[in-house]
Amino acid sequence: MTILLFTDVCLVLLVLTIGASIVRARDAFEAAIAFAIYGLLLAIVWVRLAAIDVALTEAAIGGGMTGMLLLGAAARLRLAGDDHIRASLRVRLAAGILSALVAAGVAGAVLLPPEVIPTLAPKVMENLASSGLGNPVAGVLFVYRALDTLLEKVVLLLALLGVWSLAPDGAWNGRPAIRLYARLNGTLTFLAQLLPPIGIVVAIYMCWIGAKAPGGAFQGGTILAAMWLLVIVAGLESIPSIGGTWLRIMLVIGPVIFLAIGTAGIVLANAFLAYPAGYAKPLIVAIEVALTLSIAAAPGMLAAGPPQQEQRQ
Amino acid sequence: MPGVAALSDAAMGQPSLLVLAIVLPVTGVLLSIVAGGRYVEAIAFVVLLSGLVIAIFIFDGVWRGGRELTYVVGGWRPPLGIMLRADGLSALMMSTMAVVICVVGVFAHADFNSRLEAAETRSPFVFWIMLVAVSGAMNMIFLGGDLFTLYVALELLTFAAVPLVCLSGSAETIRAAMRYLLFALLGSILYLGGTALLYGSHATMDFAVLSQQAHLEPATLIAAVLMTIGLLAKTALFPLHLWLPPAHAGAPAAASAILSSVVVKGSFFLVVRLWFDALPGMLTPAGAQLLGALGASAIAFGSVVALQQKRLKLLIAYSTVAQIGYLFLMFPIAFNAAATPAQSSEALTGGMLQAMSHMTAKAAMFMAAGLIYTALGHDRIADLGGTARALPMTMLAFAIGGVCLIGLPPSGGFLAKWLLMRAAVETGQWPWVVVMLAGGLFTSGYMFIVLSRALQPSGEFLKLGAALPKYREAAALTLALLSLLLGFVALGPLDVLQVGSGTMMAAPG
Amino acid sequence: MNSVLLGVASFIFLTVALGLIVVIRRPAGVDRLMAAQLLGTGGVAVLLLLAVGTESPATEDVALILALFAAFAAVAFVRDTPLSGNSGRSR
Amino acid sequence: MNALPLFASCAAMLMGLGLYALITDPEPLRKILAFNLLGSGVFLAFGVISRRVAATEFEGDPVPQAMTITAIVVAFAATAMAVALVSRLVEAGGRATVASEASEEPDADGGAS
Amino acid sequence: MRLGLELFTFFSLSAGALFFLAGTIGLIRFPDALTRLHAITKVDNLGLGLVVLGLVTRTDGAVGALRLVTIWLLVQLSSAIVTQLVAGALSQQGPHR
Repeated sequence: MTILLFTDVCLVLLVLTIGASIVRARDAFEAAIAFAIYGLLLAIVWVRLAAIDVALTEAAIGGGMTGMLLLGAAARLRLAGDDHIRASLRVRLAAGILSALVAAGVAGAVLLPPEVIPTLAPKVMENLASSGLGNPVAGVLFVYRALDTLLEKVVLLLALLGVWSLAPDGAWNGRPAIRLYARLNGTLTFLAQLLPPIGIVVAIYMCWIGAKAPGGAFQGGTILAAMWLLVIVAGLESIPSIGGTWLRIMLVIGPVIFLAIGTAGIVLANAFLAYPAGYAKPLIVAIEVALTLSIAAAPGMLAAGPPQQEQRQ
Repeated sequence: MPGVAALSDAAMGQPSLLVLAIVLPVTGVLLSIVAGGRYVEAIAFVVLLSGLVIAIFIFDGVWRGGRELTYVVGGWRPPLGIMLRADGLSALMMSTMAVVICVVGVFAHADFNSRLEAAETRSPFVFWIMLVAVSGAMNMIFLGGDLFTLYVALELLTFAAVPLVCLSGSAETIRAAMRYLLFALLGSILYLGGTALLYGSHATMDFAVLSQQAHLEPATLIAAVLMTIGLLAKTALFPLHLWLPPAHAGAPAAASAILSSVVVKGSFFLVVRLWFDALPGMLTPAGAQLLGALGASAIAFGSVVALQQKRLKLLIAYSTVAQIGYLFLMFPIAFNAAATPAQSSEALTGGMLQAMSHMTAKAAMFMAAGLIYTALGHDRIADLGGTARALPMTMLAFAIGGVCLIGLPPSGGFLAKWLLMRAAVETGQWPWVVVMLAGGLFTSGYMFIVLSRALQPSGEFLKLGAALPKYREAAALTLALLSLLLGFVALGPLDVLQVGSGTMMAAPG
Repeated sequence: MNSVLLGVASFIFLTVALGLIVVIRRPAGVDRLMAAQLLGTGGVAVLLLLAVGTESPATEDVALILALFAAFAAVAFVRDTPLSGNSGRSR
Repeated sequence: MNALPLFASCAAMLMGLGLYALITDPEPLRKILAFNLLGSGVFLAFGVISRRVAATEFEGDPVPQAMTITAIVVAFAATAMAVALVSRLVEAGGRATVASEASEEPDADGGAS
Repeated sequence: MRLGLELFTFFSLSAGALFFLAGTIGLIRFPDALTRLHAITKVDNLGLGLVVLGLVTRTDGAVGALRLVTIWLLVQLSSAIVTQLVAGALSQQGPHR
């Protein structure tokens, strides 16, 4: 087991090195590639912290989607030309001191735990059986703290509206100007034909297993979103217009069903976001399925950007 | 439909009103996205009006019931679950916010009329949805009793507010929005960091549980400091105010009114909740003095810069920077070692009243400035001559708003400052009195500049670019009058603030 | 036997880490992309070994997602690499 | 054989690194990257706090894990919105810096402008 | 039989680890981008294949084994595509260091 400790030391050093290389990269594009690597590394860190649910989310969102988003933006920015200006020494010095203070404070607070470690884990486990779920993280997300999860979906939608709101006035209801793979060669097309079916299977698996083991709507939905983007980038499908009825319905279906079941809980289970006894698991699975669809649509559209005037194909 | 539900529920007098105050705006947002542009305004009006009704019922319940309303979400009590809580603070703030947002909605009708268009258009669609989202996020902030839920609510508020900043789409406003977003993100991530540390020490996110468990120890203190810095960045307290003036001055008038009056109060409210309710007695006098000193600097800086502004909207935005400073003067007064619980509570009351007065007055002033801009086609202060004659109602609204900001009786601003000053004098903290008086002088200064210009006769006949619908002027005037009349809440509803604020009295200082 | 698995996992991780640290210092974007690819393959191997070695089958799912997303950085990269004009990036 | 203090320091250092870059780097896109670094530090702090429970009978505390998942999704949404703003800023012409006038650069302690 | 399986696993994993080492050395030492690309995609994939082969004996039942092989195939696929795409991008970009 000491060998794992040694590996952990190396893992942490590597994370810090890559993190520093993001900050020190010469231009934003290199920094963005380094960030994609960083996201993958973090997934391994989360595995080492025994937080598999988070590792899955980090691998899909941090490594996959955010990396893609930032790479695209960095490339656009590079085309526009960017000159790296640096902050003055005074600013850097003050920022350094401030950051060091924050880091030291957080380190102090996390490194010196109370004698008795406070935790809600026993309470979560105690009550988990009544919901029929086997995955405690899903229990927290959909039973005890379902309000957070519901609101977070609305946050996602508002961010999407915020992105859309950056469209030029005439382009509302147009299609997002996602950058396509410009060269016509069969390689990417091949990938875009082969990978999505596998991805869909994996996504369904993630969504299905989420109730009893690590996984769930977030991870499944993000995989679907990535597959969708792949197909679009390869030019096999065109991206829907932001005014499309189906797209709008897809976007809200998850939160709507979540909200509907939650509101029904007021009548059926005496509290908002409570589930009637015995029906918790099927209801949560229904919510997860609907959320998977919405999550597939929202991050995909978020990554695609605001609609554009000329509809580039 | 939602309105009907609201009424029937309210009739039952259930605490499920608290849930409704959050569910309704969320439903509104979801429905608007599907229903599309033509219906968003109608949906927004239904939601905002029902929100007002709900807020009034909650206020009524808290005031007359004399105890806080609580709702356990999902039937899981804290620390495992989430509890919604409406005490005096939240009831009063919620009602004020609901009134302001409804009136601003009426005002915005002319700018963002969605029903006329055949197809969905960008700015009405975004504006109305974001307005509803702001009301939902603020309700969540007022009612939330859980630090992490409040983090999500803060993000909800940020993502609703940023698009409002750059609604016009010009490069300048997009830059302002970018800057705002970066500050807001920094703020929320620091807040989240503090939340993590607090969970690490206490395994709960609930205010009530925390207030019983937390005691002065390093991890809790570091957490609270991180959260406070984050919230201050979102509230734009000096020196973290840099994002505010361009963002608030560049937005459309209705959006400016919401951003300046309502949105900054969200994070401010959380600062109050954190130190008064979640971690009572943990703000050391030195820390409180620091917050007060930042507030005083904000008053000085904001006022001085406001005096130099050439454009009306920027002047109002810098005045917001200064007025935010006032909000933080209550901390040193309330958390003074010499303060009795009654005096602390008086300072808290003064501070919250200041927040409410600023909410109404600043919304009125931004709406008035927007009307002036619409009518004249510019908002250069130097060329305002003749405006008072051409737009008497608008200028009156602006002036009354200014009266409230200066703190002349009988305005809410007067009562707020009077309460704060009395508490300061009683606890022997003269410097804060001087700061408040000096701030009032500064405020009179920039109000005088604007009003004297507006009252001057113009050289030639003032040509109005557009005729102003009367209801828009009336909207601005309504909020201005409300800010003026807020001083009368001392006669009654103000003691609602005592409801549920018992925890903070446990150990002041 | 499990310690053998964990030992191999550590070894592979170290070689990958070594490669990453060297490659990340190189200026060309392509090299960074290769670092991503290296971590993709090596990371999957490490995660699979950890999954079996620590008897936590869910870790295999992380490897699965990593494998699924391994190609995405590359797709984004070739899509976004400005090819025409100056290729200053490669020096 | 406890590697937890290691990850705790890592979380703190990432927060420091991200905060430093967020304040000092003038390019908005790199500020966004820095924000993500800072965020990952905060998330890891959650992870360490969750993992501290391993001393007892549990693998980890699910509550911080669930909150981290929520926060990761929110951070992604924030990143997407910020990226869209930067791209629009570049399109709308002009340099992609956040400062409106070069002279008006904020002071050191001015935070993230 | 058991010992034989364990030995098989041991050698398979060791060989896999060595291939990873070889891939990394290639990535570090090879002079130009295209050959480096060779090193990491081909050699590392072989290494992963050997690791998977070694692990297959340790999983319970066919489903676990199938999952491992699927993951390996997935990495194979993406490696092949990445090689193609990057090589294409490089060749359009002209000679490299």
